[in-house]
Amino acid sequence: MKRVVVVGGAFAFTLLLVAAMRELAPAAIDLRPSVAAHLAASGVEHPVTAVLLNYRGYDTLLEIAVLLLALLGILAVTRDQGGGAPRPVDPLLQMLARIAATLMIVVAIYLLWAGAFRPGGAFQAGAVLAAAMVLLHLTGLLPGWRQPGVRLRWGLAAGFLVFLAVAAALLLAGGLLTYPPAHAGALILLIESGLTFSLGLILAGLFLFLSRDEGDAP
Amino acid sequence: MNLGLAFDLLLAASLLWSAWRALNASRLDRAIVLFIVFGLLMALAWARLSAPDIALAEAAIGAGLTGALLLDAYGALRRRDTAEARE
Amino acid sequence: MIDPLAWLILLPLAWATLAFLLGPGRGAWLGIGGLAGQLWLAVGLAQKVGAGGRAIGHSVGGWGAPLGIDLAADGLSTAMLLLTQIVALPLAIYARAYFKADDPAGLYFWPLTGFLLAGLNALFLSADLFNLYVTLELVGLAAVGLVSAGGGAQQIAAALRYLFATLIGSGAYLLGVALIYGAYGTVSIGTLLPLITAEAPRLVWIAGGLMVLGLMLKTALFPFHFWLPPAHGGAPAPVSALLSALVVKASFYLILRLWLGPFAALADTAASLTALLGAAAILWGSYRAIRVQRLKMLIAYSTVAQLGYLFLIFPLLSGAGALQAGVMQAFAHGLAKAAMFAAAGVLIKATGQDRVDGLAGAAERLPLTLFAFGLAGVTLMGLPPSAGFLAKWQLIEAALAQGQWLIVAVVLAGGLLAAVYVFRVLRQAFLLAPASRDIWPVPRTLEWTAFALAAMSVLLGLRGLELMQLLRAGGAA
Amino acid sequence: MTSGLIFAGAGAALFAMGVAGVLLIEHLLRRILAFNLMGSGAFLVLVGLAQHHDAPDPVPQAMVLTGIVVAVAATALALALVRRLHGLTGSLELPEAEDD
Repeated sequence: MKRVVVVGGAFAFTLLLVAAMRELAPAAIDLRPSVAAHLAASGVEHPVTAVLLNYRGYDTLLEIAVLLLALLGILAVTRDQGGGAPRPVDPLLQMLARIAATLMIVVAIYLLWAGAFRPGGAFQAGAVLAAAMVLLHLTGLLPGWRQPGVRLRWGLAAGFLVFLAVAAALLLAGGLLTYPPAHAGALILLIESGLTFSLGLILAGLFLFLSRDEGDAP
Repeated sequence: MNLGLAFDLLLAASLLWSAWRALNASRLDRAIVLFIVFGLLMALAWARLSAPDIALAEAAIGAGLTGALLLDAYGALRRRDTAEARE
Repeated sequence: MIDPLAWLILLPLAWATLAFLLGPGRGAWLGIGGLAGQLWLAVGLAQKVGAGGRAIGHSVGGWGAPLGIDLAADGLSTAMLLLTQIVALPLAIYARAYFKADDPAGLYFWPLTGFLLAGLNALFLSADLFNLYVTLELVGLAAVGLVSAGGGAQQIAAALRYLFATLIGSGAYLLGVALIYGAYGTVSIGTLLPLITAEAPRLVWIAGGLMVLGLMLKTALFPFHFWLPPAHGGAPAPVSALLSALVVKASFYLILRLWLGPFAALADTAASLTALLGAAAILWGSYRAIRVQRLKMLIAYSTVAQLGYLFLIFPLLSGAGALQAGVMQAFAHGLAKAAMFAAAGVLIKATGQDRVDGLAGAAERLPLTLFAFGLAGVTLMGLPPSAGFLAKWQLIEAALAQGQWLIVAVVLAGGLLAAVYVFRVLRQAFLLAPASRDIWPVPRTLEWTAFALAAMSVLLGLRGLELMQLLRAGGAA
Repeated sequence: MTSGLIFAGAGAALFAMGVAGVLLIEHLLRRILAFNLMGSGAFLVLVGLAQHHDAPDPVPQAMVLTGIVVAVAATALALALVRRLHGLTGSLELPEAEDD
């Protein structure tokens, strides 16, 4: 009975929504001209990056907070059961993994650099970095993480701290995340570099900390 | 109707189909693989919507990382279940 | 020059991150110090907004909406910010004494709480629908993390139920935001205000419905309350207090903000239904609170009931006094419920169990805590001179002015039902203890902070005028 | 009809499918899958509907990038909870709520 109601409701909702979408007139406001008009002052040439780190950089600041928070939640929920110990893996596979990881780090740096003027940026670069770490973990070259020590904690938080420090400094100088156009490019690159590094660690951490809770059921 | 729109319709249909299959697959591992396929199709859809940034992020994070997390969880849970069954 | 708006967001983010860097279980003093700073900022902001009589804004990035994101503090936001810091500071002092050094539930309490408060402050200040989505997720995930930390199976299950409810809620909200952007090309509340009229396309009505429904789910309005009692009743006492006092108020605030702001032209259609759900929440929540066995479950169901009052104001908003009544109720319930959960934490620590019928003898050994519980109860029942009295009085007055007799009846009935469940606890606690009963000593800090919160919930009734004054700022009233 | 509108419509269907999945499916890992479908649906609507008449708009694209990261954060937290629950109870479904 519940099933019929929910599935029927989902169908009806979809039809209603699609019908309403079809009758929609063009939007009253078009942000594309203003995105383009201020691009020169934004410090980057790629419009999406300009929105992400300048026009709506505040969203991104909070988003990194969400990501760090999810990691904290995982640390608070999982128990360190000593899981995630590396399993024996074929040495040939390990060698391939080493090569692949090196290539991935190069790709990550390229993506970070490219983000200023074409698709790419800190998120994609961080994800590739994380993937490299997960690959090393799966081939037994990087043990699962147990308790985050001081150095790892700093690594995880560094990107967010840099972002926060820049935000606070700019706030003292005038307005929250209001970049002076002359330095916007450099400051955004600084933030993005920090984010790439920490996002790599955090995204990998989502994976590596989860596997520490892998002991026997108590 | 031009070729581009026909491709879009086909892609949208495959998106819905893979999503539906991912929810209804009888085996969990197959459901997760279908979900990863869905993520890759999403990346294609983003490319069709002229959003290459999202396509990259979707492939890396949406399909890649989320898929890896799900597969890892599936593997861990199954290992624990078989370990318990042996005891 | 210190801009209170932006610092109210950056300060908790900073101390949360530093607390994480210090390591598991550390950061209590950092958090308390940070919260003291936040309270100072919020009071300063309230004075500024109250004196100026209009909203204060801040354009993040210097771009201004709709290209950038605007922060705005009018009377309503400022009042919510004030409530948040006033409740959170005593609870932080309470939490420091509550969590023992190696308690797994407390290992990440400080950074999670810091992010939670940053999310709340950011939510109350944001004037951008998409940015509000990010703040909702920040608040929701922090709350789930706090509920689940170090818990057993029941607590983890409660956290998962909460997580799925909050994710569906924010998902519906996000789809609404997407539709709004499609229809108007902007998500800035200020820019949308003149654009959305009663002749808006059908899609905008769907968007409004999705956003408000999603937020009702997050506020645990009856019949979406199913996730709240296990989550609030199962978490450690300081967490329950934060969640019941503040987190559910955040999504309520957002409904109110949308209702009075961009969706004002669409809102009338749903007002009566919303009030009906509120009335059902009051009756059902009170009934369950009278029946349940465990003390914290009782308090959690009382939250379900007290949230109902907040939704009674919606059909009355066109007249005078309704908004004031709603905000006063948010304050009264926030302070009283924080006090009640804090007192319950003391009782549970002292008696080593959490059943209402196991409380016999508690009054004799913990008079201050029982007094705090009773004072908080006075506020929930709505007896003078408490803030709860003021809230219910204003609500009744507004309802009478508009001839809404049903609302008057529900408010009066709710007060009586609250008396039943409050006295149920007090009566048990005043029974003589059985001879075998052990009562363990409890840090005095816990008792005093619970008492301070309860006393504030009563005394606020005497300062109500100033709060009303503040609400008039920025045209929110 | 435009590409934007096609994918916005698909997004609406995905969202509805995801919500129905979260409501109906007991198995927690599958429920997490359903939640992700729901999020993807909302993202498609955001970008697709914004360009239902013409060229791409970078603002919703940036919003979706933010949304994808938030979704993976929520997914990871949900998985941590599910794995912990499985460790404690050996089950992948929620136990009956303790209601008193």
